Amino acid sequence: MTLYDIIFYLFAVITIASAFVVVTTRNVIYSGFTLLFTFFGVAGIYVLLGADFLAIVQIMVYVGGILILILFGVMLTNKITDVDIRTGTIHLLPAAIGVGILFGALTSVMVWTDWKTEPVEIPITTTYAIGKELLTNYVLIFELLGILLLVVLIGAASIARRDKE
Amino acid sequence: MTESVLSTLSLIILFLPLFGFTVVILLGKRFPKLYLFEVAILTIAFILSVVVMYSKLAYYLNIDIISSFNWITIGAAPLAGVINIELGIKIDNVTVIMLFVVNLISMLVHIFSIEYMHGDQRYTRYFANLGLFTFSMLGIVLTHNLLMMYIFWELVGLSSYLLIGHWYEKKSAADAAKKAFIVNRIGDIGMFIGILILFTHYKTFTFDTIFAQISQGNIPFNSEAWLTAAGILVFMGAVGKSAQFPLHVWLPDAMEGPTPVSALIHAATMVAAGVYLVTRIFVMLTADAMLVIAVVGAFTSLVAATIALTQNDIKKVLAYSTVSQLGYMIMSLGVGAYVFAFFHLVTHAFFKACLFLGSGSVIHAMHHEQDIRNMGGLRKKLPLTYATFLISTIAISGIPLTSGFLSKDGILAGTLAFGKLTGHWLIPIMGFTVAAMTAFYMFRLVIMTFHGEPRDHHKYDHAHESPWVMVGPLVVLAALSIFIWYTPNPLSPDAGWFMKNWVKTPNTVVPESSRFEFMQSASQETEVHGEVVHSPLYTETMHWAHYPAMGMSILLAGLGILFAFLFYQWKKINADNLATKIKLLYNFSLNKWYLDEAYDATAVSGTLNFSKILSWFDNKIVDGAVNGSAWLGRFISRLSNLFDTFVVDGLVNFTAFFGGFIGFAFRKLQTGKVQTYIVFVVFAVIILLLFFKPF
Amino acid sequence: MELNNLYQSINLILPEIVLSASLVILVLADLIFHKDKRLIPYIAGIGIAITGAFVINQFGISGFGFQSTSQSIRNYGLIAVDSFGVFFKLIVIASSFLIIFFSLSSSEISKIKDRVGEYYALIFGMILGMFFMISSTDLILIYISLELLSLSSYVLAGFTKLQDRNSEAALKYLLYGAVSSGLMLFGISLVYGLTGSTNLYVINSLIQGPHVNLFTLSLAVILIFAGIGYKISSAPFHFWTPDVYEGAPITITAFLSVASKAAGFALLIRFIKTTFVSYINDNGEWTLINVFDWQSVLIAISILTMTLGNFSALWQNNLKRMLAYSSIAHAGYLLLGLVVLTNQGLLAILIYFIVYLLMNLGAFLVVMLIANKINSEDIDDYNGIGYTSPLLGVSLAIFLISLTGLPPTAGFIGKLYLFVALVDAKMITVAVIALLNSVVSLYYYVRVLKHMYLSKATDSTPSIIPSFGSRILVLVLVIPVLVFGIYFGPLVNLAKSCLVIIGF
Amino acid sequence: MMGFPILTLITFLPVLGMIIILFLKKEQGNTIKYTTLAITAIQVVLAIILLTNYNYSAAGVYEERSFQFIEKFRWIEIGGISWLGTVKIDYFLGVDGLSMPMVLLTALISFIATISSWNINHSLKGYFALFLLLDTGMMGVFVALDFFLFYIFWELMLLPMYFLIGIWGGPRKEYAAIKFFIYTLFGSIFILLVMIGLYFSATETLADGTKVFTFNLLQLMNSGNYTADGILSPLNPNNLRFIAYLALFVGFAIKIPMFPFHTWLPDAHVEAPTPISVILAGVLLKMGTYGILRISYPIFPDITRDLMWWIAMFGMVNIIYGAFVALAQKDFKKLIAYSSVSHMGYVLLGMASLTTTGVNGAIFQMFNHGTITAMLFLIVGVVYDRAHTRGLDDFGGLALQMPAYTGFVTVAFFAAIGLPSMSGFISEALVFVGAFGVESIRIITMISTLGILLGAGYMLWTLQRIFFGPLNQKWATLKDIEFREYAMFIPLTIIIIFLGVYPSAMLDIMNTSVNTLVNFLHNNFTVSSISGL
Amino acid sequence: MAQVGLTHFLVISSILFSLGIYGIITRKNAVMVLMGIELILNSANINFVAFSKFGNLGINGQIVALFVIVLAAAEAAIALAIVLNIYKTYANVNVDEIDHLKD
Repeated sequence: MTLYDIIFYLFAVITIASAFVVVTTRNVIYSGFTLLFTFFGVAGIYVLLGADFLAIVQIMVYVGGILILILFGVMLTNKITDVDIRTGTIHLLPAAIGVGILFGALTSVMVWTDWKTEPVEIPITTTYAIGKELLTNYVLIFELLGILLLVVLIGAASIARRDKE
Repeated sequence: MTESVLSTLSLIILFLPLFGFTVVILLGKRFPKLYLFEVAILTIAFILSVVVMYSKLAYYLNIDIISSFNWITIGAAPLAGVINIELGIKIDNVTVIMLFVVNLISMLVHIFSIEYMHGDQRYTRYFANLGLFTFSMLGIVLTHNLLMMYIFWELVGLSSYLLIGHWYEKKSAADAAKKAFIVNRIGDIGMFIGILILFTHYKTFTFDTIFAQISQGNIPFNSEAWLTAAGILVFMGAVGKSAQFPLHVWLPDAMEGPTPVSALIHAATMVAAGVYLVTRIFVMLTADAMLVIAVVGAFTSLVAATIALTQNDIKKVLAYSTVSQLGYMIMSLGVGAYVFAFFHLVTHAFFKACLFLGSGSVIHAMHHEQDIRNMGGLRKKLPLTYATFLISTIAISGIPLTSGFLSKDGILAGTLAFGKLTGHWLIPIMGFTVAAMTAFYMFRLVIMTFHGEPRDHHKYDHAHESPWVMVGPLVVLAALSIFIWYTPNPLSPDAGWFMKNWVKTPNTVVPESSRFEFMQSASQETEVHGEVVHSPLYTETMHWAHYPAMGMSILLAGLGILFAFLFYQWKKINADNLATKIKLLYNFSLNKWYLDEAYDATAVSGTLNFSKILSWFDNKIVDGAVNGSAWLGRFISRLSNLFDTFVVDGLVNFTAFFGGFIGFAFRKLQTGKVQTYIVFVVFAVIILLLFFKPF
Repeated sequence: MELNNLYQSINLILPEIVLSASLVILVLADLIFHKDKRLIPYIAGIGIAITGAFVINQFGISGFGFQSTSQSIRNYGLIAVDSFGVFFKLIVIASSFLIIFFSLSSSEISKIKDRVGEYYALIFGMILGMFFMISSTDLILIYISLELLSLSSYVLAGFTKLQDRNSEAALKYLLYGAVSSGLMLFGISLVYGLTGSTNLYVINSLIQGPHVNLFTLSLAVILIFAGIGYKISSAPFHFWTPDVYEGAPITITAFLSVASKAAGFALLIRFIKTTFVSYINDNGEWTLINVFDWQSVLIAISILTMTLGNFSALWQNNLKRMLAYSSIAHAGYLLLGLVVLTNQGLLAILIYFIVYLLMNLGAFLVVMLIANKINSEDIDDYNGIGYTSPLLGVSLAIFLISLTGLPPTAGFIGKLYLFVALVDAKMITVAVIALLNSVVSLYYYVRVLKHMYLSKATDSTPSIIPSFGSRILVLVLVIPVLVFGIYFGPLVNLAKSCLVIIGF
Repeated sequence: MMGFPILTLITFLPVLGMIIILFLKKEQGNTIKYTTLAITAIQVVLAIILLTNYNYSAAGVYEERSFQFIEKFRWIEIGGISWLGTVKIDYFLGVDGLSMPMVLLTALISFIATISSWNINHSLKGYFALFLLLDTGMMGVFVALDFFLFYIFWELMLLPMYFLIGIWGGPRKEYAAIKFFIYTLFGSIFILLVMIGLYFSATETLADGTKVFTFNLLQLMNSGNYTADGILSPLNPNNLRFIAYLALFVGFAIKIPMFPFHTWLPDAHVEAPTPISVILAGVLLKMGTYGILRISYPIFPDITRDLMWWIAMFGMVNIIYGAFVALAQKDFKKLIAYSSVSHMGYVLLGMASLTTTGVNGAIFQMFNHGTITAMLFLIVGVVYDRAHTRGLDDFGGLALQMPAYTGFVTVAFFAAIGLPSMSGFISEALVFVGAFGVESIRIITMISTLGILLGAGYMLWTLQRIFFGPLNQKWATLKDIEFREYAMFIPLTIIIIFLGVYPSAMLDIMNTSVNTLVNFLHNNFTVSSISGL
Repeated sequence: MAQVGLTHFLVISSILFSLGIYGIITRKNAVMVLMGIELILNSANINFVAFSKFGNLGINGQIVALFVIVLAAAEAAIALAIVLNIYKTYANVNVDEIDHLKD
């Protein structure tokens, strides 16, 4: 039981537990905030996997961006006045069954497959490599994402903005 | 006059009436007087036929004149050989005599009708149809092949249909016409199949070719059974046309037509066509076939006679007597007395026509009263009609010095001989019984109509003798019922030219094994062509049978007449009491053996019901099976109003029904809740994963 | 990676570059002429025209772009340019071009003319996404381009915000799409784990190797297929289609039903062909690698799709919705061409797409023109409309008949080639099922005719005289439908020349 | 004459007319009518020209050179690539003894139907446009010698028919129309499948010696052209020829209509307007039997030989069944419709015999049934126009009111009964003669003769119920037929009687071809490995 | 428990994935559905990174994850916009009540 393992399990527990809360709690605000922990957990896992840069991005984009966005969503789509914002649930049974089976399938796959593994060597830092890759092999995708963001910008704006009538 | 001229003339005779028909039917509306044209045409035709008959009998007595042409050329057909369909005419003695008879009677009827039908609202149409009939009848007479026979066979059917239904606004008339046609069709189908058998085997319709083939032992499908079948089947045509039991039921109803029509078609000519047909195929009849024919004929004549005993409608009586006489002729063909059958055909044509026209004259005088119970004493009012009527009655009753006596006597002798030769004694017995009955009911008719006291004075007072256009024909026909035209010797026809020279029993062509031994075939022919060629055995049996037959027939006829007088003239026996005594029998006879009822109950309604069932089947099951069946649709629709709108929507149809069902199922999936869809997606993934595991 | 490599790669994506450029131009133009935006559509049109020119220019060229050089095995690029791709790009271009004109005559779009710039910009976003879907040979790029397409279309589905149903459509489309792409992404990750690569060609060469965990692979493949299947709206991933099609503005519906379906098919075909086909013999029959039984999966799915589409369509009273289902059914027919796994089938698909482009857009166009006037797509409002507005009536009739697949319309030719392919592959039963399906489809198509012609026109029946432009537009679509029905040589020849999928 | 594309002309003339009509105004009702009349009249003239130039001794059937008025040129040509040979589809028209009578019939019936369309009262433009389109479809089916072309024409008729029934039809027109449409489409998909199957089974050798798959019917009839492994090739030991034959047969049988696929017919007939019923009964039904003779028979002689007994059987069922059902009808038009079912049975029976007489009879019967039934439907139309009812029991005594009309009715009815001296008799007789000649179906033939009796039954009963008996006063005001109706009846009457008296006029046209066909049927495709039944 | 290896990470990701699906299906509130989607994306990301590490595939996995994060952000933006729009129209964001488009 090395330190590595302990940290791993720690993050694992955080991630899963919080994620569980996210999808089960009836209060939207709660789940919104618990999602924060999930993201943190995932970021931690990234670190364990030696993807430091990615972990940072995860925290910045998810926590700093998406989560805020979501919370805004929550706020904007509810009366601020009412204290706790509850939401109902549907399809519990089919969800339980379907997800159960799916989970079973996935885990078995994950466990029984002999994945393509090789002796691991962890690079010191990934930032440089990532930057290089982004601008050479993945330059096309990189640019495309730029355009995508532009389109999304336009789209989101034009949908969300209040029409002047 | 050459043969070609002769055949040309016959063709002219054949087509003259058609020409008349066409002209009158097309222009009749515009020129009402055209009926005279029609009459003129017939007169010409008659004169020509006399000429033809004379020249044929005088110059070509023993030569058959045949002229024919290719109608349909199919040529060398695969697997079938050369097939060409010929039409053509054959003129032999029988033909010319028939030509004469038909034209004569037709002409007389035309003339008679001028007065009788006067004032009818479809006067010209009537004459046109008469012309059409004459044409068809002549066609039957002249044809030299089965196909043409069948064609004209149907055409006479048509014209008889039109003429019976002349007064179609009378439902009974329309019904009678329909009945006549359909009942005849039944017979025709048999005839048609018979023809098919012959054609399939011989690839020709021509009589002589077929007979020649048979005589060389080439019989249909090499089985005598088929030959017999062919004979009987073709004979079925005759059963229909000549109103033989069990298809005779149409003839009495046919009396709904105008009386002259009954005289021409349903007494003298068309109904005799059946007999004529059998004479044509006589030579290919096997023993079994002949026996069948004889029995049918005999039985028919018996049935008809028994019915005739009690009928009270003057025309019905005559109708049944016609049936009975036709039965005689058929019977006599069956027993091989070919010549006498034909002879009787001719004589009967004359006196029966006379009787019908006479009855027509009576009805005319009595203002369309037909029930003899309302007549009586008319002989003072209608002396000429009475005289002619009486002569014909004597003739039909078979009293010496009449033509009827000669022919009937011959037929009876033939049956007797047949009985002796083959042991079928029942046939002569029936024959003689009928002879007695005939005499009885005919005289009953005469007495009730002309003798005694008038029963309906009102009508009686207005009755008066018909004008000459009507009486003239009667006289002619009555005259022709005297023996002198046929033979010098009033007791035996054999001496007469008619039998001695003109008409001969043709040689049978049936193989030895399947014919009566008394029938002679060409191979055994001893004397030159044109002599009577019965085997010696048969000839001597006929001689043996001649006098007994004569005696008995005279005796029985006398008895019949005597009883008639006892019953109705002198009232020694009360008919009604007797009737009540034997009520069962009486009603049986009065109601025509309940045959019509029986047919209605079985065949007719059976067919109709079956058709109803089938049509139900068609709507509900066949259509239904494809249609998802209306009732099922409605049933479902009760389950769900969804289907209701569905049915109303006019998509009652299996595909749509089924499709609607599936669609309905699919629709349930489309809930509009996106999360439900996602559930489906998840399950879809799982299912795909489970079902399409890699190999 | 060397510059010349990059340079020639750039050559290969000129059309895409033009698209992006015109996208930006549109945005700018939108800002510049914010007073009156009548010019915008024409700018868009020109942009598309130029793109089209560049695409046509790519005919015959074939090659990979953006090869990575970092590792030895990855000498295949992110994108492949080949005549197959060019064909589908042309389909997309053509439909986009038509859509622009649709939008010009659509009353819905005219109501939002102040946002028209964004509208076209988003459409360009879609086109760009489609282009990359068509040409990409790398799962990552595939995923991203798919997302680009989806994100733009989510917005466009709810763009007009005129009726409630717009927003609803947008939401449903979004959630459904997000989940599907999520599944796809997960599948991709699994493939990545199995093979260590995301490049189709590499994957192909790797899965031919001995030890591949088939169960895992098929799970991954199915997850990926969920993503693609949702794009081509094939059962059982079609559920969004009717709702979104009904809810979205009709121009977008038309666009989705043709262009994004085309892109999806291009993607599916390329994915299957490059990833799972080991070799192709002279008769053009494909041999699958023995890892995943595509054939039976596709048979099942295509039959399910067409049956479901047709039978559900029997019920629809809203024409847009009916056409949605019919487009599902057509997806089923198109899949038949893939089922046989032969070049013949591929050919059939290409031909069918040309035809489908014409007739489906045509149908939508007419529906739109009618909706402009009576603003309803309810079939009962079509009663007797055939009499009051003959041109639209007749052309709609022709389009529907063509969709049914009866001669002498182009639709028949499309179906004919599909069935030819099936029979040639000895799949008689499938062919029979498909044919019976087309009989069923006759119902709901003819039902429209019934309402248009068999029920009498009343006074309330509007008589619609479309603008001159619209009439031209209708004719532009009708005439080829008829001509190709009688004389389809060029059609087939074009398709024939576009069969080359780079690789094997 | 050969140089001149007369067949194209006669086929596409109506389309021309349609275009003209489309350019006319709605208001110009009469112009439209007269245009149509002119077009159809020209068609008749062209048909007569065809006849006058027709060579009676040329067989046709399976050899191209003995077809007449051939027009053949490449229609679709798709350059080949290795795995998919060149696709070549010809525009290939021609007539022989099998199609010539049908061409004449089509021209004639279209003309008559146009006359009877005179009192169509609403949306004339559409009506006549569709009518002409239909005309083209029908004509095309009979002159096409390329399966693909044939199929196009075959399907081309569906839509106009749907509208003509659906728009101008009776109360339940929509149901009838869709039913007709669905049924026929259902049938034709099978034809389509077999067409494709055949395409892949046989090749045609081009001038340059290359072999290409072909839709050319005549090439498909040559057993030498079949590839070794084609699914419908007799050389292929496990071929599907048997199933294909059944499929094809069903496809055609629906059009005939053969029991049990006949249920669309009564509905369609009852609801369709008179001229359309005339076309339907006069021409469309013939396409089924024509298709069988032209395609099923010579392409699948082996199966045909195996199945002839069954075809005869179905023929018999049609005859008897149709007649019985007709007997029970209460609706005049329905009765006539079912009588058609019965009469088409004779055609089937005759074809099944595979003898010259039988097949001659069948084709001749097709023609005669065309004319006679057309006349019958016209008759129904006349009385319906006047009385607005078709219930057999609503009438009575019409003969008194409308004598001339009754005259024609009598002719038509007796023609339908098969009275000698009318054309119907000859064909039925030939059918029976032919069928009876074949041992195996002799019994069937005998039973079938019942049809003659039943026919007489329902026809005469109808005649009596409608025309005889006392006049139903309700109809005391009906007018007798006027000039236009004479114009429809007289030509038909003349033809019916003329052909009854001089059948060779028609039989000689088909005789050579039929002989060839029968020969062909008995001697070809002997290698087939079908076990039969 | 064994030495922490690839499988452990994968199991986590699969759990996240399942939870995400569960959330998407069961939560009525649109925003929470979106959270579910984010979970799925995260789980995929974990896969990529894990595979790239243990498969020694360099850093491609990380880059892909990077892209995915960006996409997630974009998607969230659009999603929120649409959800807001829905809220404007229906005054609530309960996905299951927005079912007016259906058969």
